[in-house]
Amino acid sequence: MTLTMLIAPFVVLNVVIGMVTYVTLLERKFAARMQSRIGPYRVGPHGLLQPIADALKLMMKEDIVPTAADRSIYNLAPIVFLLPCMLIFATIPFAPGLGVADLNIGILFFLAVSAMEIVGLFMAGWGSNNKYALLSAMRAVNQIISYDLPFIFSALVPVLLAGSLRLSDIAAAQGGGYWFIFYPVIGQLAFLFFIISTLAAENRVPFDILEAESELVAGFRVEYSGMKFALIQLGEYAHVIGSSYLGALLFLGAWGGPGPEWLGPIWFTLKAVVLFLLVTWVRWSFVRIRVDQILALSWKVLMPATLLLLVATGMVVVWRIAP
Amino acid sequence: MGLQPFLVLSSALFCIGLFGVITRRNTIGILLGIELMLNSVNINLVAFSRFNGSVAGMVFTVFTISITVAEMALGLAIVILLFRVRRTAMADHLDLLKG
Amino acid sequence: MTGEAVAFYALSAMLVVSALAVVLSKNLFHAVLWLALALTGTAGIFLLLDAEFLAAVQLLLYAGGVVTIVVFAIVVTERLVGETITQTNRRIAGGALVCGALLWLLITTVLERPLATERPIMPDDLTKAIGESVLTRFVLPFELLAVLMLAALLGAIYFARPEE
Amino acid sequence: MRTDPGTLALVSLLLPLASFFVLAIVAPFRRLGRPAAYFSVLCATGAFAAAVMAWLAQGESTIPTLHLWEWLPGQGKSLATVGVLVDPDSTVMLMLVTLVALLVQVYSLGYLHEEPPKGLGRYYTYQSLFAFSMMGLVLSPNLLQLFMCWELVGLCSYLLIGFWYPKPEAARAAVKAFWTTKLGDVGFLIGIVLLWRSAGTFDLTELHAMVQSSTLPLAGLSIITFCIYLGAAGKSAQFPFHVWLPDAMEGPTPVSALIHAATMVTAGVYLLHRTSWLFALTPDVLLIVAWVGAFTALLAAVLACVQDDIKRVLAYSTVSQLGYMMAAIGAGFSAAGFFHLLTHGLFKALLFLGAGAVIHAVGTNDISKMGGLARKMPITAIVFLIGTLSLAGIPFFGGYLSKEEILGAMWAGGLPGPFAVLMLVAFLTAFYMFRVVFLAFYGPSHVAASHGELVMTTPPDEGKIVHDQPGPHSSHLHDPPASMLLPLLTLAALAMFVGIYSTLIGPLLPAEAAEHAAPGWLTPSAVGVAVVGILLAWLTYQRRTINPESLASAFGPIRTAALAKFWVDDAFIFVYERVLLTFARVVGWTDRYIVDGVLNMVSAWTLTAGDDLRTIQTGKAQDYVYGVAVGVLALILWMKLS
Repeated sequence: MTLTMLIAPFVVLNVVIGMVTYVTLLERKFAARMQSRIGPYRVGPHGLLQPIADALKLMMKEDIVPTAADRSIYNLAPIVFLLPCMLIFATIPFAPGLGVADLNIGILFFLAVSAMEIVGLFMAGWGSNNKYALLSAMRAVNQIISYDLPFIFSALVPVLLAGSLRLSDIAAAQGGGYWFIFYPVIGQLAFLFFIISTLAAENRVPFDILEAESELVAGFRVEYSGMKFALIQLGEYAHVIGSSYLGALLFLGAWGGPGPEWLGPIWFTLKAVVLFLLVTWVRWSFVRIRVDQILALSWKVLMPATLLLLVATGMVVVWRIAP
Repeated sequence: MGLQPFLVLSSALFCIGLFGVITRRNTIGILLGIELMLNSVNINLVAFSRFNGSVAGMVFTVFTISITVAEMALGLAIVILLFRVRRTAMADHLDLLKG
Repeated sequence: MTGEAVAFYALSAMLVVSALAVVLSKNLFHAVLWLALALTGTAGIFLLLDAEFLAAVQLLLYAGGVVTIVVFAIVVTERLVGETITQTNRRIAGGALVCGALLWLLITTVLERPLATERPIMPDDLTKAIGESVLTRFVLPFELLAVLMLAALLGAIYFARPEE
Repeated sequence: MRTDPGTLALVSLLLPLASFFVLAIVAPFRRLGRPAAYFSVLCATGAFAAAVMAWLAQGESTIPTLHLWEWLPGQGKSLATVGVLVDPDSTVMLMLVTLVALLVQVYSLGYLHEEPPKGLGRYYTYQSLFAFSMMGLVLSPNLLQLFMCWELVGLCSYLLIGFWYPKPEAARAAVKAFWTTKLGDVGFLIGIVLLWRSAGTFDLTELHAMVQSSTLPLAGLSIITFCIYLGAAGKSAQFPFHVWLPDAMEGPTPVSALIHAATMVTAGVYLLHRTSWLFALTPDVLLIVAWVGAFTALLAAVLACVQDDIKRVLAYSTVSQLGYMMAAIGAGFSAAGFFHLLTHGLFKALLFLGAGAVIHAVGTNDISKMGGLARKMPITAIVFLIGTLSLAGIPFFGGYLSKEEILGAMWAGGLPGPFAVLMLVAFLTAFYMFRVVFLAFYGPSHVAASHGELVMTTPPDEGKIVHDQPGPHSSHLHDPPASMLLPLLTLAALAMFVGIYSTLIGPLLPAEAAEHAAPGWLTPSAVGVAVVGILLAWLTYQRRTINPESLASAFGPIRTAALAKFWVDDAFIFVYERVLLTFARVVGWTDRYIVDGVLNMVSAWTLTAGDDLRTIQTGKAQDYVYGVAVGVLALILWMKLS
């Protein structure tokens, strides 16, 4: 066990937490611009210290536990929820050789760990002993299961094209500007499906039925406050950022870009942020859709479509190799 | 680390799972016990596969996991159906097969 | 003790504790969560056995899939009953005796055998090896598995369909 | 043309099969009747043409052609094959079968013209199936396929005898024929299986090769050949299995001509001829064959002398001639028997068809109710006479040379006993056949006087035909229509041709060239015996110089015995009623009170025990798992301790 093995996770964890805090600010600013507002402006120059103020406020708030709650579960839930959201960063290489663990099953690890997020989510919903929270958790589980398969299938398209499950191999396969999103037809379709299922897996608009304010108040985290609420928020945003990184890696050539090599991580982050903004744009532009529509979209459209796409990709790969 | 610790661990898990299957009153509890037992079998398979240098055990683990998921879905569907029909999840009450 | 051994014993302790909790916990929901922990621990054991792919599959299918299904079942049945399901055990002494004896027998059997201690060298990319043998040597079981999955799917749908 | 004879034979074989399938499956077509009949006739024509071409293609060559398909795959080599084996014998036999089948089918068009369309369709379906089965039997390259076809022809025989199944006699005769032949078939099956056990093959060619290289184990071979002979005896109506054949005359007359004269009944002879190299290894069985054959010939000839039913006379004469053939085979000259089979097939079919024409016109089988028909039906009378002369073995007629050959074979085979018997039979044959001729075709007519009462009192012998027809009247008597006449004339011409050819030039088939030197006195004496028989019949029934009654009383006891069919049927009935039924009663009692009693006791105990034990079954899955766990524990403990 070398020292770097301990240092790398520490660094990544802190960078991610820092990023996530500032991503919230980015979203608020972006949303404000879309609505012709200015957004946070008071704390610090151009409101740049706003996230820190938010964090401090949440930390100092009173921690309330409902009387009827299943206490142990209620208390554990935010951590169990946050853990997989942070773990997904473990396998992402930010530049050649720069990452916590470049597993040979990287993408599978990513998918498996992000699937575990449901457990924490459900714990939160159940532990609160609140009807809204439980309903919300149920909806979340429902939706995440439904969109897991299209998510995996669309992510498998770059895997097939690159011929490896290792994320750095996938990134390397797109070297020289041949990003998989430019791959005729297949690349664009896979990217579209990937974005849609990412939205659903992150429970973002238009798939945010689990925290639909008009129906369920604030969803599964309705009973949480203070630091626990902050942890859940942190997890959610970390998940979004992680997915954005994954999308950038799978389809947008990861660290590839003009300029010297040390610019790589910057390019990668820039692409991820662009994806994040895309998601945010969707969030503030679209309306929520019904539960049955969400399920129908997954099982009746995305599932067959991604499956066909996967088969087509397989044929392309075989055909490409065969002659 | 040899093969032995893994086998001991899997035996322990197996017996605990068996205990659950025998003693639980609730049908879902029984299913959980079965899960544990299958899990210990998987550990066994992978351990033997690793220490024999053959990939077959791992392949069968993949099969086991998939079959378990299928079996679980079916088992739970049956439990839910039993619930609808007999209004109970207690295994003691489910004795239609009584001789 | 090497780091691997430390990891193994830690995982084993966690596994045994969580497994016991699965079968002894009074609260069914807690039992399910303990099961999730046990399954995750098993994934860790797989990692120790160099089977990264299986670890990932274990997490993805078991911890994700199975736990989800179980949670569903609890919620659905609970709503039907209208009260929290408490979970009790019976025949504890007999069960413990039988299982304990079985465990003792198994462990003594395992310990008295000379078993492999060295790991033979296996292909670098086990995932690839598994994938290749699934589609060559084990292709028939694999296909049968697909049929089984379909049958299970249909069966589950049939059983759980709404009452007419 | 030099086409492969095997392919041609296969075509010939498959045409009737196609016809059968079409008629059997396409029910609406079958129910049309006539079109179905024409289709079947067409297929039979094709089959005959193919058979002739196969014979021509085979020519002088004695090299067999084999077409085999694997049927039952076995270890190493296939257990059983199906296919065709084409050699000179099978092509000639094939030609005979297809020819008679074709002529009979044409003949039936006229004979069964009163039959409703549905029945006609059914009749031709059976006919097609029979043609296929018989050809399959003839061409079969191994004993297994032969046995299957053997059973198939038995089935067809059953179906066709019982064609007018509403008639109780017909249904009874059908069942009798079926069971009697089945008795022999069981022996046949046992023989085949035993042979397979000792030789390891069903294939005739391989068996022949084994016999030639003396690799076939001789131990137990006598039992095998005897068992096979049993099958042949059943089919070929040898004593004591001959009882079914006269009764089988309840079927339509064309069926009798085809199945019970020319083809199926000769299958036994054919089988023995095919396997003559096998029988040659077991002279003791051959001796049995010869003696039984001669005895059957005598018995049937005596029986034929006292019959008044024209078809029964012919049937007994068939039995008698089959005895001839068998005797020749028993003497070790199977080729002579086979030759007689061929010629007999021709003229016996001719006789039956002629008899059918008479019956068709007169409406009765009884010769005492005929007489003077020669003037009304001249052509029928002539062809019938040709057939009779052939059967009697008069030179220039069909059966002359073949009969001589058999007698010569008996002499050369060193069997003076059977030889003497057969000489006697030759005399009797000429006598009873000419008795029929003189009573039916010459002398005073009894037709007109008897016909009214006939219709009123006696049940119609030929089913619907008599019912539907206006009572036969002497003024209505005339030669049959063209469709019936044509086969008659064809057969008559062939019988004449064979007779003249063989008398002047020698045996028709090169394979039948005399294998033995007959003593010079044989031919004159055989012909002389026949002529004496004819003379006796003439004096008795035509000139009436000898009173038939006094002739009868001279042979009183024999006549009485013959009228009672020598009590063979009674013996069968006795065996059935006394021995079998008594045995069955004993077995039934044992079964009911001892076997069942023990079983009832055991089952009662089981029930009680089940009632007591079922409390163990709680119906709870967990309890079972608990039991399994304890069981596993016990098992591991046991394994550890032992």
